[in-house]
Amino acid sequence: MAKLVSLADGVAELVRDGDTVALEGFTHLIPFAAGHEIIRQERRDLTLVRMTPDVVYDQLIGAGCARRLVFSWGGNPGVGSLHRFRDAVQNSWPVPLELEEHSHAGMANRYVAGASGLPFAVLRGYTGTDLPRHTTNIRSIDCPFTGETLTAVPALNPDVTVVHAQRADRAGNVQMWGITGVQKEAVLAARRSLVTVEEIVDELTPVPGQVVLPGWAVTAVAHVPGGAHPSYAQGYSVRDNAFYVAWDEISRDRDTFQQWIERHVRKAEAKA
Amino acid sequence: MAKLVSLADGVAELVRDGDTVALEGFTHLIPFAAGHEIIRQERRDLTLVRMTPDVVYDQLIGAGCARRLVFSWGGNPGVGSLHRFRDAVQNSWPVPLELEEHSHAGMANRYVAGASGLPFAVLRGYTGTDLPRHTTNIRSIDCPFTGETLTAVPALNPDVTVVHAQRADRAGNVQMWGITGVQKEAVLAARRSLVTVEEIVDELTPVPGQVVLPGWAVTAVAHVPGGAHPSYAQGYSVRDNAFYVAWDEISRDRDTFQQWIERHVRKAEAKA
Amino acid sequence: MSQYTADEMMTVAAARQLRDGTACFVGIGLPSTAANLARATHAPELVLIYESGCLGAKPDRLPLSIGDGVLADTADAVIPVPEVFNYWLQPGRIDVGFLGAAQLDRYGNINTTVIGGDYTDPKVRLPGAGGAPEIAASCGEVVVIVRQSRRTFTERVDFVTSVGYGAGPGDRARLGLRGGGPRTVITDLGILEADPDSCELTLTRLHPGVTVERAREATGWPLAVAQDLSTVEPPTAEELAVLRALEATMRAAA
Amino acid sequence: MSQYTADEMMTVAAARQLRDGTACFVGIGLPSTAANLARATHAPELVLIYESGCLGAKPDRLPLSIGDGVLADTADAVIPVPEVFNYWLQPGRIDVGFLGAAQLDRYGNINTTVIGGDYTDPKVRLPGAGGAPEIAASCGEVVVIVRQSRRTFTERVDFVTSVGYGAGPGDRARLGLRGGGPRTVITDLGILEADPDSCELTLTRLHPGVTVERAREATGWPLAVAQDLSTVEPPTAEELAVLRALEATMRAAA
Repeated sequence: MAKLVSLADGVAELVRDGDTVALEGFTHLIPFAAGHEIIRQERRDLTLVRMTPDVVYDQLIGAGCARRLVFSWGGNPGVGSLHRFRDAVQNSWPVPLELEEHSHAGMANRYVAGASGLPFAVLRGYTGTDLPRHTTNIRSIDCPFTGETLTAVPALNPDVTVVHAQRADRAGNVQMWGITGVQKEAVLAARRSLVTVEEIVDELTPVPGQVVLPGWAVTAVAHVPGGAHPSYAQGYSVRDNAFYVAWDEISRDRDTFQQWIERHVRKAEAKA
Repeated sequence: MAKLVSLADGVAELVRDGDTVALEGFTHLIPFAAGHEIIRQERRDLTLVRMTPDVVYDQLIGAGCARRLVFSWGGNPGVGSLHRFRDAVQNSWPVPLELEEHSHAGMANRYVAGASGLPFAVLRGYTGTDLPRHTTNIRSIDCPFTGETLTAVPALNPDVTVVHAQRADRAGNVQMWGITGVQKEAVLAARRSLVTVEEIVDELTPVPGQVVLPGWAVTAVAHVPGGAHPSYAQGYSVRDNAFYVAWDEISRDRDTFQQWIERHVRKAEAKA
Repeated sequence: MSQYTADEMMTVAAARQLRDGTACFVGIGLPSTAANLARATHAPELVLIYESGCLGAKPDRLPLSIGDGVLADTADAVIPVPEVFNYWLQPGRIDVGFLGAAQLDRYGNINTTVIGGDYTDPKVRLPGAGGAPEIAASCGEVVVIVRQSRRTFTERVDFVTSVGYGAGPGDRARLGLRGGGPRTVITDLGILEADPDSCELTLTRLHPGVTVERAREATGWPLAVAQDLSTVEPPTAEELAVLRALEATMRAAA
Repeated sequence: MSQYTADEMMTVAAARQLRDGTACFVGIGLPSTAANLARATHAPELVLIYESGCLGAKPDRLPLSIGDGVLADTADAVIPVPEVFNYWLQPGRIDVGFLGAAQLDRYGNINTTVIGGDYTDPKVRLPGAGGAPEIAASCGEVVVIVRQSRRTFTERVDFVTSVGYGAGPGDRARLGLRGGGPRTVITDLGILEADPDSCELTLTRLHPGVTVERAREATGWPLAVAQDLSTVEPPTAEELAVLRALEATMRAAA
């Protein structure tokens, strides 16, 4: 059974300096509030893992939490570039950022392998691209039946995965629906997991398209209404598209970025 | 878009002598009516594929449709043995039956590989058992990252997969819910597919736990109410447990079996 | 104390193996009865996992098959079959796996495939492997439930469908099997447990009224017997009442 | 005839590439606009697949991101992201993939990763691969939508993120790439198509009012031009009206 915790306690207990941390959520259900708590608690030297490092990782990177990024697409979706990510890669500000770069198919399969207790996954991918020249984590593998050569990528097993979901019950069973991305795999692949939810309910009424994570497969659940803002939680909130546009301006300059983080993250209270 | 066809036309067009045919459905939603139509149309030399060859495959095997069986568990669930299956293996009646035998984990992963367009799947399985001594389709494979040795099984790509579902709409989009087993993978792994359904509706109202197969990924849909009997279709029928018990008696003797097939299958009309 | 049958004693003894809050991979028949008995008595938070894809099923009657609708209706989640094996069983998330056996040897290796003759021309063709090889490989521990007889408890199994301790100590590690293996075998005569050093199944407890001699006679190898052999507590009145009520639900549904 | 912008012409030209009843892998931005325009005009049965897991989305407004709620609400099925890539893209079930590019060479190889410097110390760090390498590998064909300029249309791409025809004929087969590759490139100046023999992108059509010289100037290699170079039909009044109505829905939602 998952423990019910406050966001601050959950992050304090489950996210440690030097950890490999995955915050997942594909446009929908991005755990922004948990990301902010990680910044407030000043975690350092994290290896951040995420298919689509977007604004939440731009914030963590700009705040100096990350030493390394494992990813497949780093941009502000529908808006443009991530300026803090670019500044870290191009100018090592505030600290250098190592990259391990994959394709979506590769990252998704790395989580699947991690969730499956396998050391690697096989896919048709990366072939002919320059990606394998820059990571040793993309190799070839031959089919033992046909001899065909395919691509192998190693399992991803984060120390901790953080996701946001619509609901949990008091036993920590988690329910999410709508676009659920790679969250189930990311949670099951991790050693520890923290799920922030919009609502804690007595009973999880079934919903079409739901993914349920049993409480015994989750480490901790925190009640954090609005914890996905500026992304959204289907049935609870809509995406704050204006914030994504505004982020382009906020993040372009180091000073405005730092002022924003100071005011909206460091001096803000945790949501729960 | 899937074609809407009669069961007789669907089987006539999609299931051919010598084909590799998968009828899937895990206790729930077993396509019995389609199996009976295959017997009525006297298909021969089929390679029958199914994780749990139960009563429906006992009937097909006893009727002489099969040359080969690829499977992982062959019994009458909750009752005992499959007498026609045993008679075929032990006494080659009515014709010899070759076996290719796997575990559930292996078969499930073979369908997954088939659905994924990969030539093989990797799992932790079979190790130390006598299964690999009797099939060349179980091999070892080394992880290119850790060097660990795992097991590989080849993809299953049936010529045709047949499943039963609750509903389809007029464009052939198929909806099933409850225990959905390995049906999605079995359909996507196949070159052709035939789905029998309880009901054709104008619109597929979403249902919790649903699996939807888009019409463009299905070859043909036939309206066959009750097509899963004596198994069941959640929301439409309950399992006819008495029939499973009765089958033990019917199938124990070659003559009673043949009389039953003659009367209830060959001389019966197709349900749709 | 009530009267009870040997099968009832076996089922109750199996149920007692299940600790509350653990996750248990359940097959149909005695394992399912035992697991549901445990859930209805001392282990209300026992998580039942059926290979049909029902995670955390809470049936209010005994299911008639592993794909019974009551399992899907009461489960925390119904998942595709490949996911059962890949995301839940294979990574070692399941604490206890229940298995039956047509043949069993002293190291807990199990045969459910063929008996007699050879593989292509057997005397008896059994159902085969199902989920068992990977349950035996990957669960935290395995509990075998099987009636004890010389035909079943054999010196060598005719076919290794599911690996116990192989040929003895160290074999599981050599094979790369990550689960703990068959810790306990529950029979209609008593309980055998794998010796921590030799891995050999050792008679540690007898059901009330059963003698060591009877157990030896029902075993096709020289049966190891624990020095501190004890007697199993007979079923309590509550255990029997709940078990019989559960079995009545099954008869009613059939 | 109405006035229209070069971007409108480009979007309309892209929409026209999509045949009714085919399945199309759609990214956000121009591809999504073009695909929805096609669905609202000549291709009502076009199947839109977004990498967020929305199969058969039928949005009534332009989505603002690939994970917009309107996509999930209107999809035939919402599936996990691993399934998008493994069950739908990888086996070649998707007829057309739309891709953008920061750099493109004459063989349709695409860079969306880094520009200038070297990989670890680039001049410009771009978002990276996303789904593109496998879309480029596995879709029946690829349509690239990109504004044409010397900076983008380069002799060599600084990084091969997604493979077009590699170094020329036969390379896709040698690499084991099963999809057809970049058949068409739609720009704000015209349309380039891969030559069936040389695989080289060849200017086959110009948008109204654009000259070959202008296209050559906007291309960083000696641009091949088809002998039967023709002019693209300008947007029809209906195409423009539908396109503008779609774009208005996006502004309304933002």
